[in-house]
Amino acid sequence: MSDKIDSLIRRKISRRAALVGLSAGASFIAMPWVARAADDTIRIGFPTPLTGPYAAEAKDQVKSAELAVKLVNDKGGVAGRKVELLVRDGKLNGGEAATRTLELIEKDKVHAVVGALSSAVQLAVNEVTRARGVIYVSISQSDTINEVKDFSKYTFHEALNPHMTTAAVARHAIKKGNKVAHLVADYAYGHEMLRGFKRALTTIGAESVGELLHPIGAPDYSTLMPRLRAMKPDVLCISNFGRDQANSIKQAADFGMKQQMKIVVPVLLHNQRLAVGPEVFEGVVGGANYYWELEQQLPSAKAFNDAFRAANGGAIPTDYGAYGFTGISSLLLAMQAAGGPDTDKVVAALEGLKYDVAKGAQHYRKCDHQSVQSVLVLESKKKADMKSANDFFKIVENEKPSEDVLRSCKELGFPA
Amino acid sequence: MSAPLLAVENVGRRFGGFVALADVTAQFEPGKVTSIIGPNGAGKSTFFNVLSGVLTPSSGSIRFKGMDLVGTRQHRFVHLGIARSYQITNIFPELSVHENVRVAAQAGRSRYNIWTNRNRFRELSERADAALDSVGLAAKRDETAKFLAHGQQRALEIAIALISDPEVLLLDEPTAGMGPEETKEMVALLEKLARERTILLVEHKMKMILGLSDRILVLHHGRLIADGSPRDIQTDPEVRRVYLGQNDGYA
Amino acid sequence: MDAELILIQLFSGVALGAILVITALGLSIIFGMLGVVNFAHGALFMVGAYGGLWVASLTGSFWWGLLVAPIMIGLFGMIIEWLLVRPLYGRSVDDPLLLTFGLSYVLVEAVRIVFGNDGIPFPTPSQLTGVANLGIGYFPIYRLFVIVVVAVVLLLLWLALEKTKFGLIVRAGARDPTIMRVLGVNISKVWLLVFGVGVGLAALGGVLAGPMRTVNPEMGSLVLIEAFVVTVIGGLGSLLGSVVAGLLVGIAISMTALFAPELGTIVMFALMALILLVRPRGLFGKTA
Amino acid sequence: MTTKSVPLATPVVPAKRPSSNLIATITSWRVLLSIAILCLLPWVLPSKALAVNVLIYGVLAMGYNLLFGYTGLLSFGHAAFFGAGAYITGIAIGQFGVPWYGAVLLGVVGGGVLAFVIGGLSIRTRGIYFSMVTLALAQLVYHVGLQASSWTGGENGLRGFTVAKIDLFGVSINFLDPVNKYYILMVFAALALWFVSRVLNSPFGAAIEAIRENETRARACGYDVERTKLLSFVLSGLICALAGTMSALHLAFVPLDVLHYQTSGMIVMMTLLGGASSFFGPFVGAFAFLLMEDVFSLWTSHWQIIVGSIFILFVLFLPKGIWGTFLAKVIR
Repeated sequence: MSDKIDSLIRRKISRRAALVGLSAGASFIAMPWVARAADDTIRIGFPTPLTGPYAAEAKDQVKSAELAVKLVNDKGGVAGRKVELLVRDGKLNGGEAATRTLELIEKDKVHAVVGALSSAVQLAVNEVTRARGVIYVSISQSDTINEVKDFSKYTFHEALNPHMTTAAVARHAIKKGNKVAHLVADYAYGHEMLRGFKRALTTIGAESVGELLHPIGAPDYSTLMPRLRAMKPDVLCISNFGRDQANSIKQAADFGMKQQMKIVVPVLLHNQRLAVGPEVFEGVVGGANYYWELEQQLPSAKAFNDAFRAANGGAIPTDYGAYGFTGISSLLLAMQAAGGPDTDKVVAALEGLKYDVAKGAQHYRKCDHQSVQSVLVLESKKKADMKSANDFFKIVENEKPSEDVLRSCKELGFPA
Repeated sequence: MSAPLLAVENVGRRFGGFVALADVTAQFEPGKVTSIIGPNGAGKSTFFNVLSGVLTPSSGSIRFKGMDLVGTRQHRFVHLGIARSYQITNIFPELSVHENVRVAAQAGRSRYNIWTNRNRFRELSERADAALDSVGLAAKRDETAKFLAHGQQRALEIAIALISDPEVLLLDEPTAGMGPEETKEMVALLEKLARERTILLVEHKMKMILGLSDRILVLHHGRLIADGSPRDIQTDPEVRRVYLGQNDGYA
Repeated sequence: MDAELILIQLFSGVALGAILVITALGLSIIFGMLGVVNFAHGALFMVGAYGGLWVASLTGSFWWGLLVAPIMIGLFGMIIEWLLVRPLYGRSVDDPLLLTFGLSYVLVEAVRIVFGNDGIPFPTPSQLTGVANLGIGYFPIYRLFVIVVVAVVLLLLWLALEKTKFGLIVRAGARDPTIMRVLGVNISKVWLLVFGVGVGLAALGGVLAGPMRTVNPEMGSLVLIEAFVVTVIGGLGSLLGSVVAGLLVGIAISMTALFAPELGTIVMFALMALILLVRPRGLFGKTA
Repeated sequence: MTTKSVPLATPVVPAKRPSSNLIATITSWRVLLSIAILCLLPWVLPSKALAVNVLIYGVLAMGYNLLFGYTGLLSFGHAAFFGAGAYITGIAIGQFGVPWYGAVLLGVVGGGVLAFVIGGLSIRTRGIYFSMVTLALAQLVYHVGLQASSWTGGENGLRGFTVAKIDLFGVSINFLDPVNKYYILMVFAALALWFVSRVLNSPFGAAIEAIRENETRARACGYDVERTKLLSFVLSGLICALAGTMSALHLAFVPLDVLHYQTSGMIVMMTLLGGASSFFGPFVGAFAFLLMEDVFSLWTSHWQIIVGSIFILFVLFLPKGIWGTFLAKVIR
């Protein structure tokens, strides 16, 4: 009897000991919120989803953004003032990101905000900065944010938008007379991409033979494949984002769809290609804001890549990562031109800015503050054709920047 | 003979294919103690559950003061005047002894008041104290109910049942699990209650039943096989055969 | 809409149902036998996929991954039971729920630290690549293979529960643990094993899902919900219920895809709400 | 819950009484005490936005706890009421030009109506089935939020209803100022605290506790258990909707995530962390949860492993939650 009790106690103790060991690391509580000294540092807030499904993209963005800040500080900062980047985790949740943005503005007294990695989060941040007259450079894709309803004179859109990418991709991947089927994520961003494709198809003279919507974040697309196949399309446009893109392309490939049709996406995502491998993505065509092999065409891309490689142990910058660089760089260039972080002066400087920091000439359109820039059309390479581990894509086309590829100011609701 | 307070007529209850209660007819007059006995599985608990609204009878009718109770929801039974206790102690374990009874008293008058402080209803509190006093728990008033001794918890349950001042009190084995001392106290309490109310009692302790009851019903396989005074029941050959024959130690 | 499309759609539903069944089984077993709401089920499913991938990359064979990873993670599940869940027996059901919720955070983040935030490619085993022509349409061979595996696992589970002494003990123990103690059965060993098997099944689901979906740290979060829905529709503690419910949900999703595929996720919840409103304990749940 | 067939002449545990007068005093002054603490909050927390979140999620968890801690019903669907409050407020202000106070009222009432519908449908199921029905119905609400995008903004979230100024009794207050915003929203929180405190002290408060303790007995005492539960569900929904309206006013934005089941999960976890079935518990839980996230996410992007470990340790060693454990210590 006493043996039993004894062993019971011993077991209890050992379990407890194991738990204490397990939790030793967790018990440490840090207090990182120290009062910020009122110095003349220029502070830029950078909310990005460091946790959640886009964490990999977010981390690339942070690396690129930090690089942009470092390059400026190495040259003595902006108007002699050091620049500091304050990275916050927005958790891919509009509420969280808005809260972090409020903290950045109210507590950290940032001079501008750059960031966000989803349409919803971007609009949330925009709502906060707009009400408080804070400069915001958005680096996430959306058509909605270009429209007059969400316009803020303090907000600038560094990222491409679905209208631009679908048009560019369609021009180079879809031919006149092609039959096109659509697989679309059922939310605003998905609908925007679908709308973009359909417009482009009309221009090209191709025919839409059907569209299927799927719930966002769906892990399984098997029940959609028979219907997509039954449409007998030449091209399948998959208008979704992130993991949905990887999952749906992978399952389309599993169902043997690629033998019958070409798969086209609005944005060909670097990290999703990384996540599922070359076999799955082989032959898929899609748009992009940046691809590292642009360095063969452009000196600014070469400079950006080299600086990035030096700072990150030889790694190459990714598509979404590049947004962090171009977004911060344009803002800092404008601040430089304005002679400091004064909001109105910086807004004026941004509106007049012409810059080429990584991907050729760019400028912000006057009416909606959309960055007019080149659009890349990429095709995913066969494994056999890859020259290096990072050699994912072939550049099919580098469309020159032009306001003509954007929706007109009038269509967006701006006074002519 | 006074008019029946509670009358059941041809009451039956089935669970799927199993007949737990079949065709029971009986009347209960006011102020009498009636015991319901029978071997395990005889249908006593089902009968009680039907009488207290926990179960709806599959057939037959139950009339209380002329009202048909079939289909009436369980919680209404207390308000009509039929209260019960359970075979397994059924109290509010984390509440204080006083609150156990007070909350039961409150069910009679204030169920959905979300605004007044409950302590304003002084009368409820006083009634609860009186009920505790009558079952001998006044001294334990502020203790958490789960810490009471078993016999005290059974007494508390009776206080809970009593607080609605029911005309009919259904007691399901009030002395279950009690030692001789506690049983004696409980019997004294029941004798006191029997003076004022109509009591239906399910019990196993035969000596106690014979001493307390005015009348005894015997159930077997869901059927009523005997109904009469304690003396009649003791001599009933049918009862002796099915029940006393397999005597397993009644006092 | 032609009959062929409806038939292939029905078949897709059954195939999807098989996947849902395998994801729900582990949750159902732990829930049914131990009364523990395992919120880490989805995370363990994900750990299973990574485990399978890891073993497969070490051995160079998917088959070793399929065999070894679930056992490995099942053993890990036993450690979890012994270290974390066991102290909670007899406490309120909220406690294991909260604990496993915390555990799921830890597991997901641990995988992120070890394997990174990006997904990892999990190639389909070369023997099972390609599509088969079923006469009514084309279907990936790998998915057909999954249906077979699910059927085999179900058969083995059924045999273990219905035809062995262990199964008898487990079923009796689920009903009344005190009886088992009275009979001198060491119930804690049984529970340890049941928990291990449940976690192993979650991991098996993960390995099987690997070649069909992208493998990433968040792949378990929706799986947890799906598994819950299937388990609850079937009725807690009913193996048969989980199987029927899994197929039912799969077919409901595939039939929805015929006219409104965007309702694919919500239809599962609508079905659950509907079934529980009509049968408050699920299809095969025991009545009180 | 019941002691079956064990004849016990003496109690197992010697009965003990909460002898501490401190607890009694705290209880009778609990509303004023909470308000006093809330007044200090923005000055001790790292940011005002975080302090406002403590208000919002504190009210949310408190409303939830009325159902969970006091009535004993584990709902996984309370995001629906939080979201309903937020959406209705935002839509009322942004699309109908309703003044902010009217919008708040509409939000609360709307959340209550939704709670009546969801509660009415789910209240008859029990245990984990109840949890799952509430989850399923809340998911349907999520779906409506996603699909009715012309009203709700869909996945992009509801925007365009920034309340920049609060006009009250002829005074115009700058609502964008974090301190002003905090204290205005604190008034809502104070009202909610007062309301919940009164409900808990009322006869109804006694009734729901009785139902949590022993549903069978409560019914046998004459309580209509279903109706009482439904009323508790609706009251809980009202408070959660109030939290939603506060969130809408605070962010001037309603993300679709407010309706997501993860929000429901977070409410449960906050409540359990602080300690269910105690008045202060949910507030303490919300405070601890948010502070943890805020602090750790600044410190490392792997903050979830720390938060997860803390949960595990809490369940193992402090199962009554922060406040519950504190209370137990004081009483002893």
